[in-house]
Amino acid sequence: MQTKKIINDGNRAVDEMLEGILAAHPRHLKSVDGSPRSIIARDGPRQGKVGLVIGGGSGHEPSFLGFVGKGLADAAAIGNVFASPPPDPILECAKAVSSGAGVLFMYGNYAGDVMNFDMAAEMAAMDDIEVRTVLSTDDVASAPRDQRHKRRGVAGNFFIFKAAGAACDRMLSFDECERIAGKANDHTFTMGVALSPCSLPQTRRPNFEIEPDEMEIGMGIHGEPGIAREKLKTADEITDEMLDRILGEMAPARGDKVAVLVNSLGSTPLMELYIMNRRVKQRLDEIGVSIHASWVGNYCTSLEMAGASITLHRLDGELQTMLDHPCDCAMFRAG
Amino acid sequence: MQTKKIINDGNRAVDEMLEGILAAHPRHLKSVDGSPRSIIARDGPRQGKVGLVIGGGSGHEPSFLGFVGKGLADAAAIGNVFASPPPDPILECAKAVSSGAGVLFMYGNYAGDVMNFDMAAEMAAMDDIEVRTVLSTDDVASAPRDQRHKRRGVAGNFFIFKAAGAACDRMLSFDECERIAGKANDHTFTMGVALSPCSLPQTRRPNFEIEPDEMEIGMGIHGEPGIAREKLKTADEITDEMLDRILGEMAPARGDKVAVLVNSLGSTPLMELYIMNRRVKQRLDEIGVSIHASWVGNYCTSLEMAGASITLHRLDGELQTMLDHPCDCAMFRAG
Amino acid sequence: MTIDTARLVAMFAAIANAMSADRDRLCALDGVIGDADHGIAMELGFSAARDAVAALDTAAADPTALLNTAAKSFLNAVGASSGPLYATALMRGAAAVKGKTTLDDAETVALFQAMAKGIQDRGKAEPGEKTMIDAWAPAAQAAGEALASGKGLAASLEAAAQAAKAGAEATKAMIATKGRASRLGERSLGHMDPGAASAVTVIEAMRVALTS
Amino acid sequence: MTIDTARLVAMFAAIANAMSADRDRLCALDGVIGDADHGIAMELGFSAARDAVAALDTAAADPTALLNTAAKSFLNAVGASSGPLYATALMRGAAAVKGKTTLDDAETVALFQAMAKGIQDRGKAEPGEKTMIDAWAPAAQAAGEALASGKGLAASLEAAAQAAKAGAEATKAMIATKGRASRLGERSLGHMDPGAASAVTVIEAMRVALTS
Ligand SMILES: Nc1ncnc2c1ncn2[C@@H]1O[C@H](COP(=O)(O)OP(=O)(O)O)[C@@H](O)[C@H]1O
Ligand SMILES: Nc1ncnc2c1ncn2[C@@H]1O[C@H](COP(=O)(O)OP(=O)(O)O)[C@@H](O)[C@H]1O
Ligand SMILES: [Mg+2]
Ligand SMILES: [Mg+2]
Ligand SMILES: [Mg+2]
Ligand SMILES: [Mg+2]
Repeated sequence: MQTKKIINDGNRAVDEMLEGILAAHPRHLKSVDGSPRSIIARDGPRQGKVGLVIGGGSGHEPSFLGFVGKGLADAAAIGNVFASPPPDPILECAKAVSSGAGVLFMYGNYAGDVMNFDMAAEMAAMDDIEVRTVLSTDDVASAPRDQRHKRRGVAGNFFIFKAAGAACDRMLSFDECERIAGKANDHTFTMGVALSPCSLPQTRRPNFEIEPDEMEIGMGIHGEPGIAREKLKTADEITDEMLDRILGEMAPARGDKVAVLVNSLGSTPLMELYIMNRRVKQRLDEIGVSIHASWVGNYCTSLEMAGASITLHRLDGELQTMLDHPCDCAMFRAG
Repeated sequence: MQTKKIINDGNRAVDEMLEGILAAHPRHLKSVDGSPRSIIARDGPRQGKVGLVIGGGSGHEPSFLGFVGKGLADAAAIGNVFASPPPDPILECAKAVSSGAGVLFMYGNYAGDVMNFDMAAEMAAMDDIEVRTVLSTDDVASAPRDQRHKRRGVAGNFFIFKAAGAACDRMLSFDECERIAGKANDHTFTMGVALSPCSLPQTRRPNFEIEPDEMEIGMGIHGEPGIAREKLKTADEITDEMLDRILGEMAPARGDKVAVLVNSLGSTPLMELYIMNRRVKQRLDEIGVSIHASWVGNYCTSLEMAGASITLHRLDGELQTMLDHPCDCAMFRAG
Repeated sequence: MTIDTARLVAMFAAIANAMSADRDRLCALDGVIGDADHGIAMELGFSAARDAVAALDTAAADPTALLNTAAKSFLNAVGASSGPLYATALMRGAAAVKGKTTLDDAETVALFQAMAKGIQDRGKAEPGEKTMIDAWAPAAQAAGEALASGKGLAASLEAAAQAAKAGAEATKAMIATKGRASRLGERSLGHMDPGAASAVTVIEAMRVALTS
Repeated sequence: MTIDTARLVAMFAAIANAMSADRDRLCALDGVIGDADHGIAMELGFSAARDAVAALDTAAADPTALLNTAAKSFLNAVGASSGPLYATALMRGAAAVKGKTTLDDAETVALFQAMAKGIQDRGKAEPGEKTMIDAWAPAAQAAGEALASGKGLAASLEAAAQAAKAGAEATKAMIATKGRASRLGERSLGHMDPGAASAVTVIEAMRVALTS
């Protein structure tokens, strides 16, 4: 039996979704002429500003194109479900937002994305567009600490893109934008847990198996296996398990400030996320770390997967300024 | 086997959620001293302004307390999962936001809510707070057209509360606020479809049975049975079925303007909602109805239920002004 | 047989127990025609009432005070439909025994009838609308008739319990016109109303606690 | 045996067919150690390539143009990891047969080897890292050795297909260090790499289409 979805045709799902997105957000978004998978901000890209192009596979909505708009990303290149976009739509995004000040490519660190974005960057160079790339590698569960560069980028993208988008919007130099983007990544730590699978629109079969009393700690946002299968625990235990790893790496000092993101992988409802957030607050209070701002909800999903992730973004003065910088995107507003 | 949830204790889920909400949104929300289920806006309630108290059961997050904030509701009284709050927290909300100009109670039309809010209104009268009530009855599926007053209030609350909140924030008179609230309700039509059940945190059992290839048209946001069980259809067919009923009642003329809400009941992801929204746009284009604004996402959920609803809110000049009026809430910003 | 406050405290413990045992069945019944939470509401409400009355000084509290305490704690723990309905039932029961320190058979039946009346006043449901009234109303009537015909409390409550059971059974053949299930129309046919089902359990627990 | 553009068009049709048939197995393999979409990517990519080359004027297009068309359409339909890898394979194949209008046995084997080299250059994977290279590299080597030892195209591609199969089997005993599965460490042991599995299907479809 196929999984239930409200779709027409699995192979058309991404393009039909994009049509629906443009229909809903005409004031924020448009596609590049002739390149429907290249979505750009109506407001934002402008002379002298470093262009910010983000992107990745579909199925993570509101990532990535929900974060396209003034003050955040200038464009997003959209791939098939869980698949990097090919170089062409990425290149079209770069062209559309390039104004000579350089273009930043930012995306999660996945082999497929790296290959496609790198190809696009080479093609952009031929068009005299200077591209630099900052990969997000916030998923603590995906490689040991000394191999941070091998880690996946997951929900922490939210803070990393936000910082970079603010730097670009504040008309900082290409070097500065790149530096701040990299720093934002270094300051961002995410751990996830998955409870039940999603299914791809084309196959409509669960993308992994999991027992009714199990959870998978550290599972990736495409259902990639994580660190460990365990029996489902309580919200506090799960949150602690995730925070222990995050805090172990982030090693905050008393008096440090963080921003918090408690993110649903899809079908885990706000009630559960806020119960987790309660525990996050308790734990941070205990160690004297203050919360500058929190986001709780669907920010980087895996279709209808059940599960959640916690991200801490350690702030200094500069990153706080970037976080507080206003942005007005299709599916997200802040500042 | 129990359903999977990230919770600690089913009986504590609502209170722990509220703790997590206050931890996440301290700039927007606080609870009334001694009444943790009465959540009020930090900014908004003020001298001479009609107070707006909304509320209902938990499990619909971000409804209701996500819509508490400047420009929208002044307070929300929070019940157990799928259960009206009792009179006490409602009364505490009324007291906290009352400034002599009157207090509007707005909530969905359910027997339990009506009894509890009415009791609270009687108690408020004893404290010399004048309360008037406007019920939302937007669920087209829940009673025939000639018995509109018997219908349930569902996701359309979003537009109805938004209009009333704007009227209050614009310091209109009690009469005007009440009139606009009622008019907003009259102009709002919702239909839902459910694909799979949710489960209550206390029982952790599916709250209804449905075959793997079935959907229920018109199911309520608490899993109340709807109009018909049918085989799951395509997104376009489902959307058409819902729109046919909505448009049949709303009977828009060519040139009319509407606002659109495509709402997830919980686990139906944005991809599917936007595919539905694409069809909504096509259908409205066909009949020459223009879309003033669209919202697509989780606005009125049923925990982790799969399914979606479509709401059309017919605008005239006044309702458009109310819709465009800025609001800044814990989980929602606009304008 | 005389009912004192200690007996009423025990009665609330017995109802709370019965509700816990019955919770999942009631949720399942509510799942078919409502929102699947009725068992939770009833368990929560009567547990809260049990705890609140257990915390009273039974020497100082009279039945009226005890029943009002139960009403208030039930209501605040539950909300929902059951909250106002049972809270009103208990407040009306409290009013009906005002001034008494212990209750004789007639007073106990009066309390019972006042409860049914309270539910009806609050919910405005008529018999036949597929609500808890379809259990409570015949139960109250049966208890009154039994007492009037000279029966004692045990037999009167026995009659009430029987009538409640028959009334709940009868809801299967009714189309709901009040409460959440009222939007189902004919689809509500064939299913027992959860509120009527829980009423049977409440009344039976009262009967046992008050007469054993 | 001489391969002309019509034969290459037929080859893409055959691979696309084979990918559709194999899609769900490949997704399931990818579900175990990756993101469950490999079959979709391969089906999409080769369907797009099939359609693009079928739309060419085969009289006017030479093998290089045809393979470049296939590469571009595969890439644009897919993205992901498979897109750049197979697109590069096809572009390198195109470059390897530049200027030819038909391909003899040696040229066809050169094309095949260029494809493997393209995948390796693009993905930078070494044999033993549990990727499609573990099927493609031994296949390319086996084809080259067979041809060098005087075998014809059929026998050379037969050797390639055998080697691919053995190579894919061998990935079960490998720990992934490239691609999505590389974060699993030891948990990737025991499972066949989906990209290696699909390579077997691609190569077998090529063999049949080019030699029957
Ligand atoms: N107006 C009413 N009068 C009497 N009983 C009612 C009325 N409305 C609902 N009920 C009873 O309440 C029961 C449902 O209670 P419960 O599930 O606790 O509340 P809710 O419907 O708010 O979830 C119904 O089965 C019915 O017996
Ligand atoms: N660097 C690489 N070199 C060669 N093959 C690779 C590399 N990275 C991944 N692969 C292959 O790609 C396959 C996965 O492809 P696919 O599922 O289509 O892409 P994605 O991982 O982006 O979802 C893997 O099984 C592996 O064989
Ligand atoms: Mg993929
Ligand atoms: Mg309820
Ligand atoms: Mg109920
Ligand atoms: Mg894959």
